Amino acid sequence: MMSENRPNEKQYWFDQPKNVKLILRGLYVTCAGLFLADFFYHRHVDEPMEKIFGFYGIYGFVSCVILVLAAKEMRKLLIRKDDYYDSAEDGMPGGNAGGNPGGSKSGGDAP
Amino acid sequence: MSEQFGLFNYWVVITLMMTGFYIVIARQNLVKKLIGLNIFQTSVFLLFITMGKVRGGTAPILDKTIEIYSNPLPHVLILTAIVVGLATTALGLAIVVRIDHVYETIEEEEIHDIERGIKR
Amino acid sequence: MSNLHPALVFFAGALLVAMLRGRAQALVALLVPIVSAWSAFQLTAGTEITLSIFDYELMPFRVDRLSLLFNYLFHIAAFLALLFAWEAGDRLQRVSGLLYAGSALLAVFAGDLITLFVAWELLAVTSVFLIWARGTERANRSGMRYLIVQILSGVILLAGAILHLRETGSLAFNEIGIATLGGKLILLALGIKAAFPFLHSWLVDAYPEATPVGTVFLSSFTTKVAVYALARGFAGEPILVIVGGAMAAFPIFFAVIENDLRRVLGYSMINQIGFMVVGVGIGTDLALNGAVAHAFNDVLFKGVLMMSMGAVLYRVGHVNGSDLGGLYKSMPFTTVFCCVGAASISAFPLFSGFVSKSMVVAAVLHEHHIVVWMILLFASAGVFHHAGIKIPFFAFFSHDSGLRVKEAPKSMLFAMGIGAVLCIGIGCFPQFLYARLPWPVDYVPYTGTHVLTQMQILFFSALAFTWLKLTHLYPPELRAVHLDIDWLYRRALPATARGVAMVAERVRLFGAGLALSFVSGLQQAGRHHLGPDGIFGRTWATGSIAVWVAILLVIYLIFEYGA
Amino acid sequence: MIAEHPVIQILIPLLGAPLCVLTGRGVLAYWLALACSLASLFVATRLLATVMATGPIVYELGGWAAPWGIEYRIGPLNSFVLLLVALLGAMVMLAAKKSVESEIPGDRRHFFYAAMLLCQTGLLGITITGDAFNVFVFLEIAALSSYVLIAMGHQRRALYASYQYLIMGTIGSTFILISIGLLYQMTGTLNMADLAARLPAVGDTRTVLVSFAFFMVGVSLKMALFPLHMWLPNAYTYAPSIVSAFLASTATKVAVYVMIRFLFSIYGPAFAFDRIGVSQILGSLALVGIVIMSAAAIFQNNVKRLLAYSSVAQIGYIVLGISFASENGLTGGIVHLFNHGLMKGALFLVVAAVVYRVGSSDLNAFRGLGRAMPVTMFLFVLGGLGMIGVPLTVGFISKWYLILAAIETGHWLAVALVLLSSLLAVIYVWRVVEFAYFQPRDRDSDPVGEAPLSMLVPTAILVLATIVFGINTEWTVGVARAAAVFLLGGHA
Repeated sequence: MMSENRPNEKQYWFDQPKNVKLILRGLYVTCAGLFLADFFYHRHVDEPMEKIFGFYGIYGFVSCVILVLAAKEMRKLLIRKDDYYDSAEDGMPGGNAGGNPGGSKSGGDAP
Repeated sequence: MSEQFGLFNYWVVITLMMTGFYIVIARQNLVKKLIGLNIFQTSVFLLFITMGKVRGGTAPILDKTIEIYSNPLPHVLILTAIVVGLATTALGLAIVVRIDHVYETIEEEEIHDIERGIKR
Repeated sequence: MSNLHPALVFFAGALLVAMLRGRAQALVALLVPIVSAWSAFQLTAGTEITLSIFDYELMPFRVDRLSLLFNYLFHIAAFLALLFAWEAGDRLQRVSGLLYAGSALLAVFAGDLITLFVAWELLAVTSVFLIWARGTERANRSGMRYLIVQILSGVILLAGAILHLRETGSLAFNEIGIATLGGKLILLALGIKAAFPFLHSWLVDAYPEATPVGTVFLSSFTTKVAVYALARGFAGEPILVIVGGAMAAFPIFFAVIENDLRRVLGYSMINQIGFMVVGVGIGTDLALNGAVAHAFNDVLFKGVLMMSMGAVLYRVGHVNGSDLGGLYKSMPFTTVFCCVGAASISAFPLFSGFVSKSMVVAAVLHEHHIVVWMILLFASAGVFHHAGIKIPFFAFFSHDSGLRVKEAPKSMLFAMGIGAVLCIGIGCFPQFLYARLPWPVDYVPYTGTHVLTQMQILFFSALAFTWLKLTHLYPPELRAVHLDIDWLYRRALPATARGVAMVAERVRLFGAGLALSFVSGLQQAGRHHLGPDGIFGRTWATGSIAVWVAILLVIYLIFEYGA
Repeated sequence: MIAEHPVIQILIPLLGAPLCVLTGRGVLAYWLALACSLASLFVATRLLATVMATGPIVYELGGWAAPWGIEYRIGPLNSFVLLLVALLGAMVMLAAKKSVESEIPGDRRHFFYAAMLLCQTGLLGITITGDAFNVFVFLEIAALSSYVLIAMGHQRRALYASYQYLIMGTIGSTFILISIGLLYQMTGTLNMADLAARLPAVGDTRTVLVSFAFFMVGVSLKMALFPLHMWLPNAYTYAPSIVSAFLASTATKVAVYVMIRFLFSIYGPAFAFDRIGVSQILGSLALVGIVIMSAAAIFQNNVKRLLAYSSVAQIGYIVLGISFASENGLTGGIVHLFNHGLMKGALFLVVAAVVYRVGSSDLNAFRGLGRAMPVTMFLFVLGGLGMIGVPLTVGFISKWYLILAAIETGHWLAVALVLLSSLLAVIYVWRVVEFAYFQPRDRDSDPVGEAPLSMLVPTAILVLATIVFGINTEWTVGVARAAAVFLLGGHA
């Protein structure tokens, strides 16, 4: 943490680990509360699958985990270096193909 | 006889036309190309003159004894065309002289080579 | 009661702004939307102005409830963007921003396809300068790609319009439908501007490359004009439900791994448009109202988010998630506004996204499109994940990057603040928005079930994020680009084009050689034409041109005798 | 007085030319040429107004009645083209003074202006005459003077370009002469109206077919229709800038006019389109030309050359419109003939201004000019938008009618290719814009100022015209439609 290198600097609220823990605890409690709310509140239901106990909570959690894990796998396939396109687009006809040696950094590439 | 003569003229026209055109295509020398062009144009002059000729006709002079005479109009027209051809040739040759002056050659291929050498 | 076309006010204003400099320029630019609004908010539905040019009756100005809603929206958006530009803008951006907003107004008041087409092309031509104004090499290239795609969209629209005219005999811009070829082409043109899947890459390519001000403008108009046009021309086309579902779902995968936070917002914009497209596709009053209401809200909350990222870009110089963090310490107000925008886009109750997105979801459920409904739920969770949590978290919280910058300029804070207040205002008092929706509204957003289920989804998404983060399963932000569909034209197409050009050159040489060898073969001459440094590679020699003359003559003769 | 206007139209530049030579080296030649051009423009305007108000004008030269004498016959089509030639002649001449002073040596300037006037004479003459052989004569006057003008370019390649043009131009006009000769052989007349009346009787003879083939090839060469365009890029690139501007905007257009005139009012649509089906050849050459030449324009590194290739592509549009032989197609073709003249004139004048200031028309010379010559470059951008066919410019109007005609006749490929080529136009216009606005000027190059007012004003007038006629199409489209209806009706 950079803030440790700056002893003179003002301490901010999130710099204290206990505050972060507080936030996290708040989140856990709220989630539990919302999950259990299905006991007490009778939801209006349109689809049979909505009847499942805690459906929305489970769906939200599971879909997010799947989303992130899938995206992580996808990244392995799609990731390229930061300058991938910059290096590729030289010598485009619309840009500066031939005869214009001075324009080495011209744009105007045409798909 | 005269019929064959007429046909003969058209054959000459076609031969001249092809010859002229071929020279324009095949010769590298700019003056030769112009000469080819000239031959090509001459063939057209001949075409016009031939079509103006009426069998058995004489020159179109206003004289009571003459009944059949050739159509004078194509001949007159072709005078204009000859003048145009002359102007073209003169201008073309003038340009070739200047080309010779700046490129020191009148071979088309060499001009291309020179330009390519400068361009690269 | 007024008949003044607001677009004209914007165009005139742009002209005036172009002549001013300094503070006066910024002030006049800011006054333009206000002055325009003064007359434009008095417009009443039913006003129509027709004009006859081109042998056709055109209707360049047609006011109804649908166009009025977008009229209000675009005035607000233009005002916020110009306020945001008070400090960071320059003449080029203000002028093109005004022209751009004017073009959008021209589009929503267009009563015929030709006027729509003109506005369509103007939108493209005026907005590209907002990208080029960035002045970087990447922005220049990206802007050019953007321009080509946008103009292509216009060209397709024109083709579609002409076909539509042929097929229906009318140029009026009303219900179009996809039954005819003209309708299909028009839908394709709208699809490009609305960033349909596979047609979307211009958006995530160009928006992050624009200036801080530019992106705020860009995110407000082009896509919303497209949504407007879809709602007018293609309401109830079933295909749109599927397209919209795909749009809502696929971008969130990219958003999770993307590093450039403005590009993340670009993906989330496609995701939000997905909801609107689904709404348009369902086509019931509730769904259409939801779609346009969501478009309205999206401009506001996406504007706030784009402005907050713009402010970070303005102060820090980049918006890479990998290199930000801890900015809440130095930019507290921006942080708060960003969080309001994030809460709105995530559709927290009491924030604007909730009152419009739930309309679309309810309409989907009402029509029993179960699969689409599940996709939308998934997308709702996902959008909270990447836009609601990721944006504020990586920019303002996360680990401290050590960046200590100044808080955003006051003008930017005001713009964000007004946007944030509107988000909360609409979220708490949706009736003000509902009263202006084009179709009759009979919808209550705040029922116990809605609030509870939405809270469950959102909090469990947050729980998932926390869990993944704590267990280090969450993918780190990396300085990298990720391939998207634009790879096709940025990498594959150029490579192919180079290949084709090479082949074409060979073919050309071969063809020319063939023609001449034909001639020389006949006459045993012209050998030197075929020599080692043959004449074909160079510019055409006189002889070769003459050969073409002969060839063409022969073609004509053969053709005539054949005829 | 109005009765004599047709001949005055020709006489003004024709007599002005020798006078220019006589004035010698001073600046007088310029003012004389300018006065002639403006007077010529005035007459052309009057002629068009008269034709639109009271119908075609027939003028018998020297009082000899047609078909024996030569007759000038002015209908909606050729009065429109006359106006284009006279307008561009005047605008180019307005801009010419400074540019010519920097590009042509002092001892040749009066010859230059004489040649410019002769070239105008030729082009106006081709347009105004109603006699087929007279067309050939004026064609040669215009051609010979333009060979001279091109050869005056200050680079030595101008000589070679001029030579090549001379050879090809002569072949082209000789082909046309052959065709006219063969027509005369079959009909015994040279008057166009008379020819049209007599041809149907002999339409099936081999002679007429051959004459048609020779005519089409000859005129295609003259108007640089792909693939007979190869003489054009060099000619326009190396000619003096003012000459490029004048020739690019008028010479090929007049050749297109000749084609329209022969196709519709001599051979007649029934023969040319129904009997022979020339649409197929013309249409396919036009389409291939549009796409390939637009693509070729992208790869050029000299702006004049880029514009030259774009001209060849644009000729394709005009010819495409004609090949539909429908009212909308012909209207589109004719209106584009006029519109493209305006746009290309304006763009080449911008290049002339750049050459005047920077000394080169290379793309590299355009670096940073967006800042250095803001007005000039802005005019280029506006003109370029017209080339692309952006709405509110004339380019859009022409394309609209072309696409409409293509759809009417079911030529889907044509629709697609025309739209595609608009995108190609975006790219080639963009290349110039990119260099002008996004590339810095070389640091060691001399500072450059805005173009002189004398060049800016005529350019601005032309650009303004492209926008005015892009918004208010009533006049241009009205005249073009009148001409199209007239031609399709088989009238002169």
